[in-house]
Formats: sequence, structure tokens, C-alpha cells
Amino acid sequence: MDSQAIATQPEHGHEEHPPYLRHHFATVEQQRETASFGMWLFLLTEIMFFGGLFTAYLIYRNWYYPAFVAGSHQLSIFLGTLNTAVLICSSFTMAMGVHAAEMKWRKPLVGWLLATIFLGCVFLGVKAVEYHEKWEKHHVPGLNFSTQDFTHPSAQYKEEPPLPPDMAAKTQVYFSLYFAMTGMHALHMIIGVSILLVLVVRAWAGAYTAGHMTTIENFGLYWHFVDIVWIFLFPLLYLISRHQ
Amino acid sequence: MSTATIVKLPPQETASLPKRSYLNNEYGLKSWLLTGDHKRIAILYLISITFFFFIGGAMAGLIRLELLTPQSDLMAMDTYNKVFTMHGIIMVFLFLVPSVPATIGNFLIPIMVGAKDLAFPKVNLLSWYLYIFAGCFTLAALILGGVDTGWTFTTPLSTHYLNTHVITAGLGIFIAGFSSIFTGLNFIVTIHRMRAPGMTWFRLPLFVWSNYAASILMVLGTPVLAITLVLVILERAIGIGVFDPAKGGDPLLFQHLFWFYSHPAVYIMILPGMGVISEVISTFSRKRVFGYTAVAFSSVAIAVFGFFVWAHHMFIMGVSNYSALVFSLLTMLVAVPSAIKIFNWAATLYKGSITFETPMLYAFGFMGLFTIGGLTGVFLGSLGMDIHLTETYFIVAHFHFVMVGGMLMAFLSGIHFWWPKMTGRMYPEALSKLAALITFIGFNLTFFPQFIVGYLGMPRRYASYPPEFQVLNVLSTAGATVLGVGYLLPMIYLTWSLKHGKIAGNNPWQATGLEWQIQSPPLTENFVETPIVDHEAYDYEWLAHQTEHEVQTVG
Amino acid sequence: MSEPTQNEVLDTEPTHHSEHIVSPKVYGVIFGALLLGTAITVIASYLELGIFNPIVALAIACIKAVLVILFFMHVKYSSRLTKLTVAAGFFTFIVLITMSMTDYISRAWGLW
Amino acid sequence: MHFISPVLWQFLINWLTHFALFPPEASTVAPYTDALYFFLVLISLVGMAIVVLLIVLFSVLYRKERNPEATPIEGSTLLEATWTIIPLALFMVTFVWGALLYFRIYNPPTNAMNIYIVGKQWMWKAEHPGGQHEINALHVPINRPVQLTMISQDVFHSFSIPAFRVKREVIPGRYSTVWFTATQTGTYHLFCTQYCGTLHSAMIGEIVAMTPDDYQRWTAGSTSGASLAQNGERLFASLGCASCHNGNANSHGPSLAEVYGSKLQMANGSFVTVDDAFLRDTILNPTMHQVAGYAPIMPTYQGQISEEGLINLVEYIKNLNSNYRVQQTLNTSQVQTVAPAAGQGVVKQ
Repeated sequence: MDSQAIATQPEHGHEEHPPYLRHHFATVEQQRETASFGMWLFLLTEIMFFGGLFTAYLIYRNWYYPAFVAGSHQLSIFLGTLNTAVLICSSFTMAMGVHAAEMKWRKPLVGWLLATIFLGCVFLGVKAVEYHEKWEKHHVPGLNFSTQDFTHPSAQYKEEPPLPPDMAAKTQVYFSLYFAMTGMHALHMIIGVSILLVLVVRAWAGAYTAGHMTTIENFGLYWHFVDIVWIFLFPLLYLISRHQ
Repeated sequence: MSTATIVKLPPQETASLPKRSYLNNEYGLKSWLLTGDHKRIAILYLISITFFFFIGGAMAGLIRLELLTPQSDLMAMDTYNKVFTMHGIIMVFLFLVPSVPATIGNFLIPIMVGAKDLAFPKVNLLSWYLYIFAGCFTLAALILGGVDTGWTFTTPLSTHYLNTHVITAGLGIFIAGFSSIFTGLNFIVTIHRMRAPGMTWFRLPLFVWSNYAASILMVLGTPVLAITLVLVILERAIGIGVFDPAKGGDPLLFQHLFWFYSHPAVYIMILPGMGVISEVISTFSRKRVFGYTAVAFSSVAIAVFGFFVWAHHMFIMGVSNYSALVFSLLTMLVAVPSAIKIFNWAATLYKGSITFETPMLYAFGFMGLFTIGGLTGVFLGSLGMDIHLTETYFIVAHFHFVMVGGMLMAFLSGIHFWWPKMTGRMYPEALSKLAALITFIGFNLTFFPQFIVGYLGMPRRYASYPPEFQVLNVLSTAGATVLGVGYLLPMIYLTWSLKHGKIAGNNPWQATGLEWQIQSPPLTENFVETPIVDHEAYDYEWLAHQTEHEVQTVG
Repeated sequence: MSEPTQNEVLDTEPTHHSEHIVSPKVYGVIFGALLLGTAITVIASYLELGIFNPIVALAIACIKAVLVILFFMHVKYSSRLTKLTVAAGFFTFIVLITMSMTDYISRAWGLW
Repeated sequence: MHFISPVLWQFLINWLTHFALFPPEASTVAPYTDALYFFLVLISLVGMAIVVLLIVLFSVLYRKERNPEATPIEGSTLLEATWTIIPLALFMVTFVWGALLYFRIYNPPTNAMNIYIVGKQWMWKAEHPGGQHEINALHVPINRPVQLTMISQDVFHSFSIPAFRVKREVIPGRYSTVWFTATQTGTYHLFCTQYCGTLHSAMIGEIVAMTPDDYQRWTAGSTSGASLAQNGERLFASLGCASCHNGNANSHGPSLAEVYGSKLQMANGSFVTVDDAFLRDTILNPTMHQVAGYAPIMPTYQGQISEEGLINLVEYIKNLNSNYRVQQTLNTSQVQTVAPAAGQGVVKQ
């Protein structure tokens, strides 16, 4: 019996070392799985990051339901739906980008990534329009807030019953959460688009179509995660009791 | 084997450090600051957390000096508030959370699992830089005039009623949080994906298990703190209304979110320390840890239950009493795994062959002090008892028994234990035993009176107090002085030993871990060849069959 | 939690499964389903469903999220470890919400 | 000693006369708290003794000189079960005991006299129903349950009386309560134990527990003229509450006479028992507590009434047995076209 623990293992020297295999991994497969697992763990932290906001949302929505309804009705359902569709499209283009990388198609990869950037920018643009509108309507808590629209609904929202002043004041909580949640989401989008810009340049140089596409794959995970967050934000913020 | 000690140092005249090691692989500042080597990053971390430990320690000294007299005479009350806030922030976020994982863990986990490095070396380096940024922000908050929220950042005090540098300190903690997330993430991935052939989960050293459990808490808990701090900063900076009662927010929600992280954070701090104790006790009693599986799973159980008990910090804060019942019950459950660990360590000594090197002395100190810390935790988890004890010096004594008596003892134990591996040189044994003794005595003198003064009702965070508490406070301050000496000593002699310590050799403790089978200090790539593991952890019979020169050395 | 039993731990050892390439057709179908889901959510929000309004909205959101996770994010074809990781995240998220809710729901129950 | 160093001697004398090791047991719950405390101390001592004994015993028996070869032992399921179940059982006992104590401390008896406490940076204000105001002090009679209804004007504070073993957070925006029955006369510490800013450690006061007779004398001697309810009545009139809450058949708001303690049906169908917290909250957030049968038209008084004012109103409504005086005031103010003048003078008694 060989009781030696530190036995000599045949060096993995007979395999070729692709240039992208980092020294502390034994195989490309191990490297790829490691990177993907790391990315998933990072997304886990992101779930909890947004988790705090969702908890706050849930509590206040139960407390101040009429204020949340009224606040929600101030959002443009058209822009919200548009943005949801845009983000889903961008998720699709990203998935296709990952596919192109898997197939080692360089130009399609660049194309899909550019499409994703474009859609991401459209999303952020629409978001900016919405934020601007909120500013004009004095719905930015802390900086520029007035309950005027809720205590005395304007002509535009004639069918809206006015909120009693105590409840109208609570719309500030709704808009605080609206800006915190969509703001954090938009921040993730901005970070995502910035990374995409780098990826496009490198993809054009052929970095991800030579067999090593972990970066694209992991970025895809991030992008889809940001999409998922929006998939929840949309009904929670825009669609509260629209039938009223 | 009749020598009193198991340290078998190579003869001094012939001994020398290995020619090539991670320490002399490359030279120059750049080779350190841009390194990807987990061992060098561990050393960077060690230097920086020591720096912050002494800043935090200086703050502690000031606190104790102020409390020497009942009046607020050494410093004004607001200065005192800033001092204890800084003490808390620095000690919790910049020392205790990264202490064992980022230094000892960073150094050893890849070696213990038989890997060449952590899974993401660059992320590891990034984590250190984030830590340094966090430290800079915190120091900036300190230098610009301080912050006086207490480390708990209670709203609405922190959001609306203070004009100190809350945002700067908050950003510091936010960044420190990401530093610890990255460390935890790296550990989990490494432990899952980078184990050497044959290194199954149940052959892992318990140090790895406990760091794994702590990493889970870091990864899942810290982001909640991050978003909470973001909300506090937004509320303070632009006045959104999530926690502000005047705008309809619930200040208690802040407490919920804050403690959702900060209670598990307590386990982030203590679990890696428990891992150190498992290694040390096993090594110096020459036995496998009694009930390996129980100890391993108790770490994981602590991590899991750790997420279910946070509201026990809020029993008197207006949390619903039904909810308090649930959280109190769950708190009682989380106490059990800690008890299991203590008993298993004690049972490990049974029929061992025990020697009393410095790490072992610290480990004994840990066991005693952590038992007190843990049991007083049961006092506080018990609803009715908590009413009288919470927010008094009793709770201060309790968490210092766990954090300082437990965690810091474990840290020092681990530093002494692995010092020969990290540096290739031994620390001076007699002096270090003296330091361990001084620390133990100083610690008890400092914190034991605080239990009594706490039951008397002395509130925490008081710059002045009624005169009848003075005797106990003077005892405590006297103890702190002794404790300070106990911490300065290792600092001095360990630095001294870097140049003058005896050459340690590969395995001075005759321990079984993979880290002891390679040269000290290790090579940059840790192993010459990927090890294949065919025995369980702490298998001293296997070790007995190894001969000296079978260990890998590059000459 | 993310802490599996002994068997599960052993099952999550790195496996050398071959990389699964999802065909663009699948992506297309999922893409369509997601857009459809969005449309249904918007329409459903205009219907009077009582307490079922938020439930329907969240159910559709969950389905959409699951589709994205399973197909766009390849979890369907990934190792058990990945699946476990995703599950752990949602589990902790649920812990955060439900345990906080024990306080908020029961506050109204009694005088104390 | 005193001839060696008079200063040191002074110190020693000073210390020893002031030295305390155990807080006085001055309330009915204190012995219960202490009993649990001693139980827990006992458990800790036993646990500690076991651990220390094992370490010392094994260190002596199995030190290397005596036992050069270690005997490998895997573990023992039986032992693991033992030291899982026994601590668990002890902790469960602790839990139940602690929970019972918690109920005892936080469930006030129905006959408790009520005193209001307002915490603010950095002082305690006590408002007795009879109109006595105190700052950083609280006079209470012994042998009589006292309930404190507390609120903070700004940040979290915590009202702690170590000698009574009671403590409760004082929360901004919400009433919290605590109760005790003092058993021994004397002066005890009152601390704010929740860190509340710069002068946190100066937010202290005295609890003076007096015999019932002394307490009677004290209340008689320190009244400020008007009781809380009288102040509340004046506020009620000046805010115009009576125009809706007057008990008339066609009034816009529900009658408030004898509303305290009753069960009200809300607009959403649920039932609520009217207590202090409910009254306070309906003044600030009226439409969130809409009583069935009334339109949500009441304006909010958020930011218009101080916490003391709210206490006055609550105390007034609590003691409102009939609408007779409400209607009287209403008629007077309607007759007088120069309305506010009515509120200015001293309320007739």
C-alpha cells in the first residue's frame, strides 16, 4: 500500500495549454465552470441587494395601499410596457450574442452585442424621459415633491378620486421606493452598457470567438439578471390596481 | 519521543530558509501591490488589519481612560461618542470581519484544499484594494471631524439628527462590504471547484468548513447591509422617505434590514476563529477532532440558523411581541451548535498526547472565554432577561467575550500556529506564552467587571456615569492596560522574529494538514505537483508513516 | 439554505459534462413567450380580479423570470451546483421577507 | 492607609461608600427577573465548570509526558446526542421562562395608573394626568401599578429603570408602554439606554418612589393648574374638532364620548379596540383608520400638534364620558362670531 499522500500526479503537460487557461486551473473545463459559478454567486448577492428594497416595498405597500395605487397611476403605462419590451428584446439579443460566441461567429457576435447596447440605451433613454416627467410633476421625494396631484387630481386624471391629505403624503414613500428601485436598476443597466462597450471592442478583435467565451457567457448572466429584476419591478411599480 | 515539545527544529547551524519561496519570488513594491498570489495578498491584509486594529485599539484605550472617572472629563461627550463610534466601525468592519478569513484564510484555504491559488486571484486583489479604500473613507470620516452615529447607524438619528460625516463613514462600510463579499465569493468557489484530486468534502480540514460557512453568510448577508446603507445615504443626502417616521416610513425597518446582516456578521466573525481552534486543538493533542462531522455540520448549522435570529437585537425596540417569541425560540436553537463545538473540542483532548505551545494556550483561552460569551448570549436571547440586560454594559461584556475573548484569541492562536508556515521562522516561545497569559488575565480583568456593572444597569455608550459604578470601571480600565500590553507584545516579537526567529522547517508542529507538507514559506505555486489526497484530515497515523524528506521541498 | 445534505454535496462535484448549446429556435420561442407574458400582465392589470390582481401579476412575473433563468441563463442545462446556488439565493430572499413579515403582520394582533 | 496617602484614602472611602455590586430590587418584577438571572448564572457556572474541568483534567491526564501516544477516536453519536439534547433542553427552559417574564413585564394590569413620557434630545418629560409636569424626574407611588405611555419627539430613546428591571424603547411616531409596581421608597436611576446623540449620557433622571401619602402631597403641591384632560379640552375646542365630533345625529365625525376601550368597526370591515395609540394615530392619519359609516374627510394634524398636545387630546378623549360639554363649547363658539377669543381665556371649570 502506498500511504504517501503527496503522490506524484502525471503533469497535465501533455495537454496543450490554450493561452487563456490561467496557471492555477488544471483544465479549461474547470476554469469555465469556476468562472460561471463565481458569476452565479455574484448574482446571489445581487438578489439579496434588491431583496432589501423588495422587503421595504412589500411592507409599505400593505400599509399605504391607496397611496401606492395613486402613485402608480401617475406612471405612464405605455412607457413602462415599452421599456419592458425593450429590455426583453435586449435579453434576447444578448442570448443570441452568447449563441454566436458559442458558434465562434465573430461578426454576428459583434452585431448582437451592438444591438444589446442600443436597446440598453433606449431603455435608459425612456427611463430618463420618465424621470424628467416626475421632476416636472413634483414627484421627486426630498428634492422636489408636492402632494398637489393627489389631493387635487388634475384634469388629466379626472377619474382619479382625490386622496385624503394624510394618505397623499404617503405617496412620498411610494416615490422614494420607485426611485430607489428603478434607480438601482438603472445603475446596473449603466454598468452593464459600459461593460458591453468594452466587450464589443474586444469581440471585434476576436477575443471571444477563439474558444474562450466565458466572459461573454458570464456577462450574459448579469444582463439577464438585470432583466429579471425589471420583470418584477414593472408589475410592482406600474401595474398596481390599474382597473380602478 | 520524550521531548517536552513536538517542535523539531532543524539544527540551527545547517538550517536555512528555502532558496525560492513566495516571499522572494519577486521583489519590489510593484510585485506586492499588483500580486495575484493569495499568500502575498494575505500578508497585505495582515499588515492592513493590524494597522486598523491598533487604531481601533487606541480608540478603545481612550474610551477606557474616559471611563476611569464618573464625569465626562477627559473629553467632551460628543468626542466620546465619536471615539466609540470609530472604535466600533473600525473593529467590526475593518478588523473582525476580515481578520481570520482575509489573512489566515486567504493564505491557507487554497493550500488546504490543494490548489495553486484562489479561484479568482484578481478579485482577491480587488478585495484588498476595496478594503483599503474603505479604510481610507473611514479614516477620512475620522480626520474630517468624526462621525457619532454608533456603529449601528440607527435611523432617524443617523439620517436627520446629526451633522457629522455619516455619509463618508457609510460609504466606507459599503465598500468594506464589497471587499468581504469578494473574499467570501472567492472562498466558496475555491472550495467547490479547486479541490485537489481525492480531497472530498469530508477530508477537508475543519478550518475550511468553517470558512465556507462564514463565506455563505458574507455572500448572502452583506448585500442587504449595502442596500440599507444606500437608503440611509439617500435619505440623508436628498431626503427620500423610507425610514423617516415623519414621512410615513418605519424606523424599525432599518433595524430589520441592518440586523439581517449584522447578526450573521457576528457569525462571519466567529466561525473562522472556530476553524482555527479545531486545527490547533487537533494538532497539539495529536488526534483527529472528536466528532469531525458534527463539528463540520455545526458550522453550517450556525450559518443557516444565523439568518433566522436577527430580531433578537430588537426585543425591546417595538417589534411585535409574537415575533419576538419566534426570534427568541430560534435564538435558543442557534446556541446549540456552538455548545456542540465546545464539547467536541474538549472531547478531542481525551486520550490525546497534549502539549502546551502558545497556539494551544490561546485555544484554551478561547474555549473558556467563548463559553462565557456564548452562555451570556443565552441570557440575552431570553426575552424577559433581555429587557433588563440589553443596551447595558452586560451586552458590551457579552460581545467582547465572543469577539475579543473568542475571535481575537483565535486569531492570535492562528497567527502563532501558522507563523512558521507564513514566514519560515518560529516566534519566541517563552515570550509568546507570557503574552498569552497577559492577554488572558488582562481580558478577564477588563470585561468581567462589565457583566456586573451591566447588571447594575450602567448603559452602554455613556461618557459619564453614576459614581457607584466607578470601582468596577476602574478595574476594567486597569485590565485594558494589561490587555494593551498583551497585544503589543506579539506585535513586537513577531516583527522581531521575521529576522531573528529560529528557522522553522516544513512541519514544526508535526501537523497533518496539506499546508504542513510543503516547504515554509511556501512556493508561489504552493505545490510542486498537484497533491493527491488519500487520507482523512487529522490522520496522525498516516503522518507517522511519512518520513521527513518525503515532504516537498525545493532546495 | 445553500447547505445541502451530504449526498447533495457529493453530487455537486465538478462534472465534465459537455457544453450544451441552446439553439436560436429555443431563444426565439422564449422571447415570444416573454413578450406575450408582458402583454398578459398589462391586460390582466386592467381586469377586476380582486385580491387576485397582484397574485396574477406576480405569478406571470415569476413565470417570466423562471423562463429567463432556465433558458436564457442556461440553468436548465447547468450543473446541480448552479441550480442549488439559484435556489439558495431565492431561499434567503424568502427568509428575509417572511421573517420580517412575522413582525409586521403580528403587530396588529394584540395590545402588546 | 490614610497616613500614606490622604488622597488615596479619600478615594477609597469615596469608592467603598458608593460601591455597588447588585442593583436594588425595588419593583414587583425585580425578584422574578433576578430569579431567572440566578438560574442562568447557575447554568453558566455549571457549563463553565464542566468545560474548565474537562480541559484541566485532560491536560493533566493526557499531557505528552504522561501519555506519549494519542489514541485515535473517531467520535461518538451517543455523546453528540447527549450534548445536543441537554443544552437544548436547558435553553428551551430558559426560553419559556424568559417568555413568561416578558409577558409579565410588558402586559400591564388593567388598573394601572397612567403617566405619559415624552423623550426628546436630551431630556425626559413626564406628564401626569393631573397636569404635573416633570423634567428628568418621575414621581411614583409605591405598591400601585404604574403604566407609562411613552413616545419620542425625535430619535429612538430607551427608558430604563435598572432598579425596577424594566426598560422599553421610546419610539418616534408611535406609543410604546411599560409598567411597574414600585415596592420600596427611594430614589432610583433613570437612564436613556438607546444611543441618541451628543448628550446621550446626560439624558438621565431620577425615579422617586414615594409612599402613597407622600405621593398625594407631591401631586397636590406640584400641579400646574390644569389637568391634561383640561388642556386637551381646550385644544379640542381651538382646533375645531367639536364641529364634527359632537355626537349630534347629523355630525360628520363619530362621537368620541366613551369611545376609549370600545370596539369600532372600520370602513374595511375589521374591528379595532380603541387605545391610546389608536387615538393618536387617528388624529395624525385619520383616513387610514376610517370608521365605518363616515366619509374620509377629516384633515390630518400631522405637524400641527406637538406630542404633548397629542397626549392632552388623547387624555381628554379617554376621559370623555358625554358630549354635553362638547356641544356647549360648540354652541358658544358658534354664537360668538369672533370665534378664537373663546380659546384664549382660562377654561371655565
